[in-house]
Amino acid sequence: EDIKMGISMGFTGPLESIAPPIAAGAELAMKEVSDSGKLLGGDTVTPVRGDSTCVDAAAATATVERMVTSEGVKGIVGGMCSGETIASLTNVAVPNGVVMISPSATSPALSTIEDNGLFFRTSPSDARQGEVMTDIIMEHGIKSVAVTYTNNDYGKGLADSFAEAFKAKGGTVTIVAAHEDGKADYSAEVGALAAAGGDALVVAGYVDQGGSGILRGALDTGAFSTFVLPDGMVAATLEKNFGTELDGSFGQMPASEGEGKDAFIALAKTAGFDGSSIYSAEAYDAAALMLLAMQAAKSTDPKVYKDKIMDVANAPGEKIMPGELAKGLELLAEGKDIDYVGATSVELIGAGESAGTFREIAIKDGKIETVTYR
Amino acid sequence: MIRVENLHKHFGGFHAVDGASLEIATGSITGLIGPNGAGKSTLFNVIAGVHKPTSGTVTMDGEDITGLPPHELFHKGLLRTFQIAHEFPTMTVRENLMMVPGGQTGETLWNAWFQRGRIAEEEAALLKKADEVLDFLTISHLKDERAGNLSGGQKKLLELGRTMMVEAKIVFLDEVGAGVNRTLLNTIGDAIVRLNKERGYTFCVIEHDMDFIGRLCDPVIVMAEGKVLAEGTPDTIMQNEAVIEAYLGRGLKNKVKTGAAQ
Amino acid sequence: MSTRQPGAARGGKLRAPLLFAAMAALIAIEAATTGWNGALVIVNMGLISAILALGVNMQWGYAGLFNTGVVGFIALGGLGPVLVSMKPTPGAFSAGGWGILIAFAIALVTIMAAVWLNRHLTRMKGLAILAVLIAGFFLYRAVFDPAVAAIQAINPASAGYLGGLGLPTLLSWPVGALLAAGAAWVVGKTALGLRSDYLAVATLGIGEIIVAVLKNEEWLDRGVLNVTGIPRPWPVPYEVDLQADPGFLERVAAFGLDPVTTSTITVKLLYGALFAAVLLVLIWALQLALNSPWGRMMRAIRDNEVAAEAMGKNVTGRHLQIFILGCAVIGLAGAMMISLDGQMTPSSYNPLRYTFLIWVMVIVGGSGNNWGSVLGGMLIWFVWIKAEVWGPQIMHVVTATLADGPLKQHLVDSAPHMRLVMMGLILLLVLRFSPRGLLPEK
Amino acid sequence: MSFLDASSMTGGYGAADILHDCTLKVEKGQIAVIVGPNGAGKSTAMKAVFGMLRLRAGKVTLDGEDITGLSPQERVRKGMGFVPQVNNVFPTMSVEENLEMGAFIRTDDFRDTMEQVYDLFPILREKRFQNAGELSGGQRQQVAVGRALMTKPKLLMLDEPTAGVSPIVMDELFDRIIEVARTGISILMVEQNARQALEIADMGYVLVQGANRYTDTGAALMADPEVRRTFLGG
Amino acid sequence: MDILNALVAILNYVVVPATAYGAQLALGALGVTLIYGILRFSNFAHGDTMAFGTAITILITWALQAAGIGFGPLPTALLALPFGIAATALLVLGTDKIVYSYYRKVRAAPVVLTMVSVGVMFVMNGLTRVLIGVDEIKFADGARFLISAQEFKKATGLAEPLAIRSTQAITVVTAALVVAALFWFLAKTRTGKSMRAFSDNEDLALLSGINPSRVVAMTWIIAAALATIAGTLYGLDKSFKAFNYFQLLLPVFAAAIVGGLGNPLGAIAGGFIIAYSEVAVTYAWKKVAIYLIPGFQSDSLLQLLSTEYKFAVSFTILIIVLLFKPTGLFKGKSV
Ligand SMILES: Nc1ncnc2c1ncn2[C@@H]1O[C@H](COP(=O)(O)OP(=O)(O)OP(=O)(O)O)[C@@H](O)[C@H]1O
Ligand SMILES: Nc1ncnc2c1ncn2[C@@H]1O[C@H](COP(=O)(O)OP(=O)(O)OP(=O)(O)O)[C@@H](O)[C@H]1O
Ligand SMILES: CC(C)C[C@H](N)C(=O)O
Ligand SMILES: [Mg+2]
Ligand SMILES: [Mg+2]
Repeated sequence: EDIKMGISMGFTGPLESIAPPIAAGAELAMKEVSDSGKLLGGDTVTPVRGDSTCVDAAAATATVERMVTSEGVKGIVGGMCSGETIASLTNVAVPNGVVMISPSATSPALSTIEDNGLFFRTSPSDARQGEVMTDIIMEHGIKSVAVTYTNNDYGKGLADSFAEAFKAKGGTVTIVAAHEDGKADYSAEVGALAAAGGDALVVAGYVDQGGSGILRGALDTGAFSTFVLPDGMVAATLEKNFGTELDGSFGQMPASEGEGKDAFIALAKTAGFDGSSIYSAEAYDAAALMLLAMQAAKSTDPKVYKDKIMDVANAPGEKIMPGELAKGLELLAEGKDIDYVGATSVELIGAGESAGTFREIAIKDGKIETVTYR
Repeated sequence: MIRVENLHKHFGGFHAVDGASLEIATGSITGLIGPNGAGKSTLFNVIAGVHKPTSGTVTMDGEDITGLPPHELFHKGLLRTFQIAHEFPTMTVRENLMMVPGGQTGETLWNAWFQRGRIAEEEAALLKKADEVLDFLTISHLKDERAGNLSGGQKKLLELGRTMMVEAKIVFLDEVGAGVNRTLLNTIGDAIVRLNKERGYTFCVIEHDMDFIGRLCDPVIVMAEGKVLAEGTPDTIMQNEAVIEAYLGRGLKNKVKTGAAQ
Repeated sequence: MSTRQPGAARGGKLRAPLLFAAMAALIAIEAATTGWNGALVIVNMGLISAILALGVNMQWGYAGLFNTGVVGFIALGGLGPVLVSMKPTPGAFSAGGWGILIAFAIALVTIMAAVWLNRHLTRMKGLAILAVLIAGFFLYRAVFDPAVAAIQAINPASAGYLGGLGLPTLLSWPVGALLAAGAAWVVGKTALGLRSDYLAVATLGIGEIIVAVLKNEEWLDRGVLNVTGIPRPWPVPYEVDLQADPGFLERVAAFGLDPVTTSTITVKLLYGALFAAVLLVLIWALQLALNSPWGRMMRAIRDNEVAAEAMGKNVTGRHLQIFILGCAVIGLAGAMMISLDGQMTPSSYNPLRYTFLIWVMVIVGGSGNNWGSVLGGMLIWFVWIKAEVWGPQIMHVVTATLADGPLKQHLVDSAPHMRLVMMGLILLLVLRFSPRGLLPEK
Repeated sequence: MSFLDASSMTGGYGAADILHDCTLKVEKGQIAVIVGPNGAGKSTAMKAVFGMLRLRAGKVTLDGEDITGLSPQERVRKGMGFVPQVNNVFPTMSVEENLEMGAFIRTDDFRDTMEQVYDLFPILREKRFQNAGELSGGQRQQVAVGRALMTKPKLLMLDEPTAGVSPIVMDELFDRIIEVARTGISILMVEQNARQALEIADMGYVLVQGANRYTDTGAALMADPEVRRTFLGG
Repeated sequence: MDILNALVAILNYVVVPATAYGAQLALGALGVTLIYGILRFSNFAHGDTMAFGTAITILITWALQAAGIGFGPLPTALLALPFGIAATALLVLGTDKIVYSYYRKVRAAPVVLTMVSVGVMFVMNGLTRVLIGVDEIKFADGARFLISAQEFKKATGLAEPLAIRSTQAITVVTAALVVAALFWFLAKTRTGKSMRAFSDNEDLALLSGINPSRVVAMTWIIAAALATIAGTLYGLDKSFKAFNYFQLLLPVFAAAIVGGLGNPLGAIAGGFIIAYSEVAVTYAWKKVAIYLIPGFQSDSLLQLLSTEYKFAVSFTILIIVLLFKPTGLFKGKSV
């Protein structure tokens, strides 16, 4: 049998530049499984890409509807942005009983959504990251920060949860200012942030969107010299575009201890894409989880295998790394338990979202260096 | 009926109307002449509410109408035509006429939905009226033509036709004759006289055709450089040296054409 | 000079029925190839698009008003279901509701005071007005900000806003229309004096302002955090409820159908029926209006405002009327859209999708023609959705002949962008072969 | 052969023909005047001569050369100048720029010609820096004629040049037209001020419903009581 | 009281960035206004024309860099600019031939042309992305700063920094030159006047012997040059990202309109109005107040409106301007 799997990402639209590596991550896992020939006795997996546009709920719904009803996909890696994810989940996936695993939708609202057990995500809710970031900043001895966020549910959620946590620990937030992505100019935001002042600037944005514009402006005008960079800001482009200018800045991202991630990055490299790109690893894991769950449930029916996802993701069982999906499939076929670790040290908690280990990073000599994991 | 007092209209630094005072008596056919750029059309536009005056007042039957919007003036019985024809180009000639009467039942949405019987009756009457007007103007063969496709003169006729669709108190005609065939213009002149006599319309007519003015108008007001230069019967005006100097001229210098080919 | 009308007469009387039949055929092909679910999703949104296009056509086609703030009025209409059909957030109103109302009262009084000063002062007018405005602004912020903070503090992850009234969703549609109409009144009073492209950019700005407000006023609609779980209108059930309903399962089994598919199709059909009903009522009303003296008057105004004004038509008043009505229709569609999506995501309101695409529908359909707008709405929406599939397919066909290599790889990777190319090409083709639209105004 | 010979023109804007076998001729240095009721097709005939209308039949020659297939611009370069009845100025350009545009195809120094135009229409000199769109109706008409004179054409075509101009300017204009003709330029014009126009015309054409009804010298037409009554207003 | 520091703060965060941004918008608006003025429609594809021109310029810049050719302290992209302009001119001329010319022939209403330009926008949009991808690209080289923040602080000993990027300076200078050239061209040259004549009254232009296809071609070439210059300068100063150029369209149109469509001076004024209103109205005056008023202490940022509304603010200002000047500051055209 040929199993079709949907990949719903915003290939066009405001986040079009980060979509391809995410999709590539998912496809990498599918190809690996398919090539192994071990899924349910030799099933192949064919990815079906769909453009969710990231911002247009109606278009995303139509896309996912097409995947489900006409292509007959057995599961979907997606959506990419929280809003669009919620729309396609409630309007298509739940009514049709199809599993969706989002690698990147991080809105806290998704934690409590009514999903009939069909929705999972391999990224943590933004509620967690705020706390982690607070700790890291405090440890740097910084007590006063300015915050800017990308004006969407991700940025807003993260900024809010951070500001709350930071104040609770006795810090001062001088300003929380939104910025819109993809705008022509960020002088106004930089001006306001500079006027508010602070020892560091927290940029809860996207590195190839407004976030970079803010960094650029703040650096050039000399407004700030230390930056705190959460997940959306940490990517290879940062090194490329800013180099040593950011030395002394630091941040964190949902990511796990090296081994799995490194393995994934190496795999990605041979497959020809940048595995360190944001949410690419999460997408690999999302696809892997679904396929492994099918094996565990011995069924490609989403309504059946959805119950196995938590099982394969969490302990007990043998640990499975990226590139070892074949081994995982074999073990499952033998009826053994596995604990999928994957590229992001997957550990699903609550209603099926990543618990969220975070990698603390610092920028030294123009390079992003891992400080520790927490 | 219409009284204009010390009216000024400035465009930037230019005084198009510069302190004109005049009166149009009820029941008259008043002619308004003057050199190009004297401010005649501008005066019309101010009276008809298209332009706000810089200063001065306009009264109609004693009521101050300065600066009232054109549509309100229309409902007070003040109608006008435009020097450069202002037809409704995508509508048919007939529709151009039928849209004119005010207060049609079907002009409110509610009635358009729920008073269709009454609308049908009114429309039939309007249609008849429009066809009469078109007949009179000798363009009934064009009733279903798009007004934008009319010839220059036909547009001027349509312009005039619109004022004939309703009962008016006073009609301002801005060069209806320009571009209209002289034989037809005579007929139009007759009609103006008839409307004036039979229905008591007052007219104020801008025209450069002195035959037409002479035949129709009394009194004639002459404007120059934004002011009233002279006023009087056509005969006195045509003898007036100042008017001849500024406006009428003394005829062709080259009375006889002696072309190279002759 | 001459206004040529190419292609206007082509097809004659049969043109409209033929084109609608072709549209139906497209849908049927879609259904045959991808299933009824997919086709119905397109139809439902297509119906809403048709209503949106009707609203824009009223303004542009009837009166020549170039409104490019469509996105704002759609968004405002979408606020209807949020305010009407969501459950109220417990404690939110008592925490800050009054504060917000008082703040609005302050704003109103300030504006009225400024207007009064404007009318009655002669000396120092500017200064006095400025002083009043600034004082009013700070007073407003002083009352407004704490009230908002209080509301947003209530369970921010899932509430943090006032919530709605908990009333039936169907009621929210007219409310959405009213909200849009109210805003249109304010906009119309101020901006309708502007002509053509100047009005266009002014309304473009107003659209952006409305969306900015909806994005950032969390107490109202959770801003970028989105409102989800907006109830469906009567009589549309939830699929999961149907799938759990023994009566339904029995009936489905009797026909030998698959319960999941049947339930999803049922829901979509019900939505479709609701939307179609609204559309039909609108079309009826609009066609009657257009062919009445009212419509004639509107066309006259569109053709030549100066002359219409001289012929006793109150151009300003009529412009305001049609602007408000058009916006109300747009708002209605906006509300319907939200109750179809089940969620309000203010950041998704971008002008490309919600203003210009609608304009494309109107122009492609044929401006001034209501049926044209319906056709344009359905067709362009169909294309917008299908371009997502066709675009990459074309790229694959193109690249099939190429040898493997970096170029091919690059092109294959770029396949999604063909969606836009495809959309553009289709738009250009349609406009090329009927430059006055598929169903031109007579 | 006549300098301009437009013979048997048949054609119109859409399906129906406006012109039916209409013939117009002008000799070198002569003035030909077209009169007729409104909608007779006078302007249409002018446009046809100028190549702005596709003819189904007929042919236009200028100075013996067949120009039937040429575009309006090409005809301008062959020495034809045209003042349309409506929309005959550049409204947002100044009076002077309007005149300059008239001289667009000229490569020589056109300042004298411009001075001549200003002498002919003194009001234009006064308003030379004002936009033509802000002029009074009659002033615009003067700009329009001035623009055509700037071309220094061999054949000057005027569609109702005197519509809306004051008597004194009309006289000036006719005078000037005579002078122009004396320099060897041929003139074809449509006029509703037909009596004055026919007075100076060498040749008159009465068009009715797109066809030639009467063709004769200007004086002869003026003398024909039937023509006077039906077309010249008595 | 510390007037110098306050002044520098305003310069650094308001005046310098707003001036540079204003010049960028103005350059874009010039193109829009030109097309509107001559060809009489709002060209929605202008943003994507800018993107396309910039993409080509970037590709050539890379080639030049690979060949080791530089431009001293100036960005190499300026060397590549003429090629970018040429390629873009070819593209828009081709587009005109295939697409727009037909609608001129049938005398379609301006709004139809506008919608056609939306179609062109979609196509160009996709083309640019296929050509160069969707990623953010930085291609500025040469000297980055005229005055850098650190150097300024060191040199003056002030607490407040002042930075001026060389790209900012280049943009402002270019904008000034381009607008002067365009103004001169349209007002004084024969070709320029014939373009205006064509826009005023196409038929009469024909009767005056003006060659319409030449006018149209000229217009597109100039528009392509303007678009490429604007896009490249913007990309040099910020960075290149196909999507951003679409977003740029909105403020660019606003600038063209507020200045008065069809008027080059208006485009410049409009650009600065939009830029200054965006930056200044949402500026937090707290720091300035602290410098100016001794002992000033406040929790408030002294910000009129938060930055979320910066776009709304600039549009509000636009609407207010239009209410008093319905066809823009410089009496623009309206079709
Ligand atoms: N909008 C305007 N801006 C500037 N000047 C104007 C404007 N409108 C009219 N004028 C000037 O005002 C003067 C009077 O114009 P008006 O149209 O009233 O003349 P008129 O007496 O009707 O002439 P005509 O007989 O030629 O129609 C003219 O010199 C004209 O140039
Ligand atoms: N663009 C057009 N499209 C269709 N029909 C037209 C068009 N222009 C003119 N016509 C028709 O052609 C006929 C002749 O028009 P034309 O303009 O040649 O008349 P004319 O003799 O110049 O009249 P006038 O003295 O009124 O200017 C008229 O009946 C008119 O309705
Ligand atoms: C792709 C991601 C940046 C999306 C983001 N985390 C969201 O929830 O919307
Ligand atoms: Mg006049
Ligand atoms: Mg004519």
